Amino acid sequence: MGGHHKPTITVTDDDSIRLGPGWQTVRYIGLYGGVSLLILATILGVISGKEYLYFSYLTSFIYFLSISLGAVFFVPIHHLSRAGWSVVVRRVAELLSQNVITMAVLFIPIFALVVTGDHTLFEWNNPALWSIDSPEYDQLVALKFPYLNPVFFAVRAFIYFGVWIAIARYFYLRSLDQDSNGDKQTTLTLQKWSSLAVVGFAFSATFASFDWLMSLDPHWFSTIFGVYFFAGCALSFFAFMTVMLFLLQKNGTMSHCVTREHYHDLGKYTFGFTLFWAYIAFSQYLLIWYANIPEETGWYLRRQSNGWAYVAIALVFGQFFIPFFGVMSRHVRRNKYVLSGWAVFILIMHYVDIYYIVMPQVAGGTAPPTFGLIDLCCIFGIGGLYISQLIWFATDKPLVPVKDPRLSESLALHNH
Amino acid sequence: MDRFLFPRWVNKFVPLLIGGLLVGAAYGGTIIFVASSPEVINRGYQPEQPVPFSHKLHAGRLKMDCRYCHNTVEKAPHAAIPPTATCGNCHTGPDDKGALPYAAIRTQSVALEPIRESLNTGESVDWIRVHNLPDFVFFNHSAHVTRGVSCVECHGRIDKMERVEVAKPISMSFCLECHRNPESHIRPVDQVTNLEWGMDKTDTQKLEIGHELVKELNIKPSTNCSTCHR
Amino acid sequence: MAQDSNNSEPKQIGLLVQFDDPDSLLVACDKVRKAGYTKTDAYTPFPLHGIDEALGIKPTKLPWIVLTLGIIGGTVGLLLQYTTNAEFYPFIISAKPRFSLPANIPVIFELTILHSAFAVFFGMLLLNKLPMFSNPLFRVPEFARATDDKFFLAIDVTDDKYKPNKTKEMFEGFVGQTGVIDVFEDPSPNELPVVIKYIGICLAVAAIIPPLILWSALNSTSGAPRINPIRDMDIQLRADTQTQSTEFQGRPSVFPDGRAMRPRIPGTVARGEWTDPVLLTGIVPETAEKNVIFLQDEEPAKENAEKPAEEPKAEDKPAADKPAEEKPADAKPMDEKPADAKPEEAKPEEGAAPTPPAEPEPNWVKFVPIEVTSETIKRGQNRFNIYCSVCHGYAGEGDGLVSRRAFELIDQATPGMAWLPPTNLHTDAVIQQPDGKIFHTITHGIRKMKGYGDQIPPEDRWAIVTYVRALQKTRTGTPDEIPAIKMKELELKGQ
Amino acid sequence: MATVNEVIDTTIDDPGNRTPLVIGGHDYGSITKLVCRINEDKTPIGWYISFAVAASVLGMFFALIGYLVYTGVGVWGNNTPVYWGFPIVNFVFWVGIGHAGTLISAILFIFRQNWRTSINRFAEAMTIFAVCCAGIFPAIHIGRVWVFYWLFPIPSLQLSMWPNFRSPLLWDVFAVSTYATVSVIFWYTGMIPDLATLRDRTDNPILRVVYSILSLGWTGSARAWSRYEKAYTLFAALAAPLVLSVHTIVSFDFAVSQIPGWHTTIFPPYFVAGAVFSGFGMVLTLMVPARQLYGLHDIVTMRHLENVCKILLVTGSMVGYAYAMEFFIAWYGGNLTEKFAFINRAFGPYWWAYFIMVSCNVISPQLFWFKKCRTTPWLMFVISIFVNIGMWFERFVITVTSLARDFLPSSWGMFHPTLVDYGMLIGSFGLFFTLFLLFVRFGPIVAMTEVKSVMPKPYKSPVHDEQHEAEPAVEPA
Repeated sequence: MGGHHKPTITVTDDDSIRLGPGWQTVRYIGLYGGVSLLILATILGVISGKEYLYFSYLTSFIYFLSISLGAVFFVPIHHLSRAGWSVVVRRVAELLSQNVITMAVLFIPIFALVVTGDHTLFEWNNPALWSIDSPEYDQLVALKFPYLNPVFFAVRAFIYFGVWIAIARYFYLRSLDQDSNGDKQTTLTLQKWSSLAVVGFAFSATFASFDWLMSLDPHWFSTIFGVYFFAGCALSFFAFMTVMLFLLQKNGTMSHCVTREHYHDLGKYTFGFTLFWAYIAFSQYLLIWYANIPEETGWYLRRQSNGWAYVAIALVFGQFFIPFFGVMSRHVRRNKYVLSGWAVFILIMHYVDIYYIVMPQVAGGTAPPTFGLIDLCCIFGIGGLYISQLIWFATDKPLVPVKDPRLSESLALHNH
Repeated sequence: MDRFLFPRWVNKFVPLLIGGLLVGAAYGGTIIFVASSPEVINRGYQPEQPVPFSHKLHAGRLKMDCRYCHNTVEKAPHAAIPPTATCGNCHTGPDDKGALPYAAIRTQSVALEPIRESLNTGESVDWIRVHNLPDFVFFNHSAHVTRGVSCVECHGRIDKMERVEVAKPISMSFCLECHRNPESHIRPVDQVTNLEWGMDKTDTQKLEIGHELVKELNIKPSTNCSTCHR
Repeated sequence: MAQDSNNSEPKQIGLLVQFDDPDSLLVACDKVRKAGYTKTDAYTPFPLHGIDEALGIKPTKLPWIVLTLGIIGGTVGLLLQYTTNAEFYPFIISAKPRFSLPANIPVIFELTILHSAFAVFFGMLLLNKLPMFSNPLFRVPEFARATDDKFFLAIDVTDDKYKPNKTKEMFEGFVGQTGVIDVFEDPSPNELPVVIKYIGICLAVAAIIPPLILWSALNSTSGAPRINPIRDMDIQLRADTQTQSTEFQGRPSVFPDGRAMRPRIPGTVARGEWTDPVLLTGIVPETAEKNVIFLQDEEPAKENAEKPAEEPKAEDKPAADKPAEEKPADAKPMDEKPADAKPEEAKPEEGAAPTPPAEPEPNWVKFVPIEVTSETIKRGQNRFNIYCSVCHGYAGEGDGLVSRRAFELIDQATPGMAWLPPTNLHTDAVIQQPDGKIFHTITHGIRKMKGYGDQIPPEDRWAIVTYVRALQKTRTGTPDEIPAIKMKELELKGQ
Repeated sequence: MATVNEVIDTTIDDPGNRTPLVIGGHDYGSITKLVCRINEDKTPIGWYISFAVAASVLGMFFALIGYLVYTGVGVWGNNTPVYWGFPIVNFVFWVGIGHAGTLISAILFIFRQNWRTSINRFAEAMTIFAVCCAGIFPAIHIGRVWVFYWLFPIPSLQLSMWPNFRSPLLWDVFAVSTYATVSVIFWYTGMIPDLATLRDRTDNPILRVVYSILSLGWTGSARAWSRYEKAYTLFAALAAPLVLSVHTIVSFDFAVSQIPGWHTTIFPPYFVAGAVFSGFGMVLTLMVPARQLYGLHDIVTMRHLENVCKILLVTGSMVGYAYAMEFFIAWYGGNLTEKFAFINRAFGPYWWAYFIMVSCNVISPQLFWFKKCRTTPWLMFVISIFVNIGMWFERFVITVTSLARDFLPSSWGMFHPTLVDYGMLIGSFGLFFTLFLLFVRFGPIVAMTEVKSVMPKPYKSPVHDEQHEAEPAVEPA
């Protein structure tokens, strides 16, 4: 938008920018449903083998965490780039980012597992692998002991959540402050801190992905893995935002201030990150496939045998080709119904993506892909809690930063 | 306003020019493509030899076997250009006393003078090599001749040439064609020097024979670079 | 404003109105569209947003062109790699399959982009009808600022709604207009200059020449060697078989005498090439102590000799040339030890008749000193047909094609003919010769025949001897010499 | 014409109001004059001097290429085991520089960063000239330059042979040539309206014919603009992934192999970030003096420079992130040769190159955290030079240290560049600057039309009230 467009537009009075009361019902359904589903999952896990439960829980946990991490990244980037178009949707992103707190709570089971020395989930947590006298001694794991040990793992988890919660809370609370006092200086202050926040996010998200995903196979390594994880975070975040805005508008919230122009932009980002994800995923695959070094290809080999090849192909098409052609058209991106449909599709594929990273490690990589009640319980259990907490955060808060100095620019957004 | 303005016809001329350039590019490409083809470049070398040796007479009419002269062809990579001594089997001249020690044909022929001189002096006749591969290509005659690849495959109907010329487009693609489909290019090993073999057979029959021979002789031509470029 | 030319009735083709600011133009455009004009256009120094709606310009088809060409580009990339690497030039390298998608994606991607970009560029030009160098608007002096800071709205006189005065009035009434200008037709010639046509014809005619040259090159021979534009490594610094090592690229030759390789030193035997002298001479050395002498080659080695030249003992040589010697030898001592698989030419087992040699005669080998099988005889036949049949004829009757040709020439009174009829191998004289003697003849020649020792390796010479014997047997043999089992086979065949 | 030195500090942020992208109270006409002046006024003596220097360096470059072609690649220091010496380093260096232009025109366009309009033309030209320099090195590195065409899939009946499409070096051929082609037509498409402006302003008949032909008869018709803008958007959409792919594929040249220090999966995005970093470094190197010399302060404001500095900071930090990841994974992966390769980079015989690289690439741009540094032209010029040096050394470190110390200690060796190596490195700058100076002299170095479309409205419109009608209202989705 050029500097010569300066219409002053504000959120009109007849536009509701707060959650309707109906959402509270959803909140409680989510909360109680979520808790009971998780309990059900635990029971099922105890019956059918806890290893599958752990992996399934981790998959769902990472899935929802990645959406919130996308938000933790988006909010500072919004400030850093002095973006205008996204002001109107920024509060929704801020609320999403609050859910890292929820995810921190949901991390406790995993944390507990590692700290108590359980090694069903993280193979490296087995002391037999480190001690040179043991018959199971694994030199590579022993080499990595300074990094892959339960204490340092726990410390790092604290740091990651600390960084994320700090970023999420700081930007959210200052933004809420601005809602009441309308201080322009707030925008400048947030812009200043955003750069540090992005740096902090980059390293914490990278190492979190190393800790929680890459170290599932303690032999495997890939320098690009952090970027790969980040691509998934951003993609799922934009898709989730689209769906959320659609649902909010469907229930009469923000119906005037969020226009098809904003959907267009969200669509562009969804499209862009679909490409970016494919680019990173392809780069990682190609380099490992081409060099064909056993310690690296093993990871992909496991994911191409025992029926996992179908999941891989599903990802290639579902996470790239189909949405690529689906969201390519400008007309699709400008139609919120169609775009939200695609966003849901992308969110499902993002689950498949995480599933493809985590689940092949079950039973040392010999298990074929399965999808059962435990998985469903984990997804909807964590998902229910995620949604209910999101509603809880959003209750009684304006869903648009009403006094942001760039709000009128965002409201007047016009793609050309 | 005295500024330069293009006249109206330029608007007609520009599409013509663009079309012409496109056609010209296609034309030029085709010409270069055809001109660089082995059929044009590699064939047709027919140098004049110091002695007008006629393969048509010797190999054709007199039905002398190729190996009578090129006698290393079955054992060596190189199909030797025969020493003058081989010519001397029939074309010796008088010895220093003027007597003719051996049975000989055309002892007074002017054309054969270089042969007699060579026999007397021991200096080689400077034959000009007709089929000459680049130095980075290694072709082994014995490997081919003893596996049923006839002389005619690469050299053409030498027995019909008064003066030898390069009759086949010997290029890498030419070699590869045969290495990829040996069936259609081989014949029974004892018929290798029979340049007329197969004239009475259809292509299908020859192909059948080829398939059998490939099996029988276990022919698996390699197309690896190092097969020819060592 | 008006055209300042003195052309006879310049034809008006349009009307222009000039604005100083874009907003006024947008309003005017809107009005013109609402008034129902369709053949309108605006000219601005930069793209104005909102003008598409104001003028009613429809969205362009360009994205569809680009998508189509992009898909074509990707397909071309895929097929290019598949056909070239998996079909035309199949080749396994670095353990990658002939065709593997991951490795082919980069090129597919690049070609998709390349084709799409061409589609964007040329599609845009084509849709805009560019390049168009001559435009009547360029004749309007004020219009030069359409690319600078002025904004124009134009209307074509062929528009249905166009009324000369009304339209002009409407234009003059626009808010913010700074001039209304008539646009006249370009008076310059519209016909292509003749010279261009002639150039075109000349080029077309000239285009016939290269194909003609190619055609003649295809159908003619040349004394000049193969054309190779890039002769990088065609000629390398090395000595090939039968080449001279003359000066090359300013470097001295390998050996002063110009040879690329050294001849063997006389009297030496290469490692692994020692052969039983009997095999090489056909003579049983009675005087065993003289064995070594035959190795000493008095003559310089012939070029490319691939074996030590086998010479008979020095004392034998003159004897061999004496015509008298060929008569004696009576018996036909064929020793066929392992005569299992024998065709009909098989000889019966027969005690080797000891031949008392004439005094000057060397001690000829009476039997072939190599293992004789049907393969040997076949080999002998093959070699015989190559080397001997040219004079002696395929049947050994001394009527080879070369001989016949020689007599033809003699009949034609060709000068310089010194030809004698070759020996008929079926004469008793030959039949009675010991094997060693025949071998010797092949090696060194006899009377007017030159020796073939340099051309034929000793094993082959012995094989020829066996074949000569077989040939002779076809004339002297009797049916009862055929083994019973072979006879049966022949009977079965109906012979 | 407005005064050039009107004091507006464009670097001060007012969140409610966007800083104007053009200052100095310009109107459309004065922008045209400001830019066309460079082409139309008398050429300054400084240009001639620079051109003479650049052209003589270029002459040396061509002479050296001639010498190389005549003699063979032995004139370089390339040896066993360092088969890839300066030529590849220079190639990757120049390709990297060639990333900024397309990035500015495409990716910043997609992100609606309108400040790009003042510098994009400039940067695109730089891109193309850098790609020219880059293209020369692989071409001469093949030794037999005259068979360069073998790299392209041209049918030949002689060999019936085709390039090996599984080789990353061939992908490079496709990537770089596609990139060069697309960049040129993208650049040219952007110039068409500006060339039309030059055409309409000049009275010199020769220049007029040249500009007429180059501008293809552009009139600025609204219908043409409509398609033109769509084309430009499409170009941007195509060029953005393309620009990523180019350096990605260059990184594949290294990363698909198994040489320690090369086979690292982060190479693709890391190379791209490095390329953008070096490209923007070069943009700054060229823009700071050009802005000064040609008085472009009103169009290329301090805000523009500050933005470039910020991009340098971001990409420099991304490169730093990649260095850190490489080091961490080299340890974490547990592969001894890999670990050694990285330790060797930092503390081996080429430690100096590594420390030049780190200090120039990661440390020096950190100065841009301070606003003072982002707004002081001479300082950013100095840092941009450091960035150029650092990025050259990055390629040197990657190429040479890994080759010099591979798996087998018995095959270790050192690389000693020859005078020809140095000469060619310097010579390539001659080519770059010669082309660049020619462009500055004869081409429109600022995209006038684009600047006009993003500048503040210079006029009080007489139909202001009616404007809202024409402007489509914000429509609810």
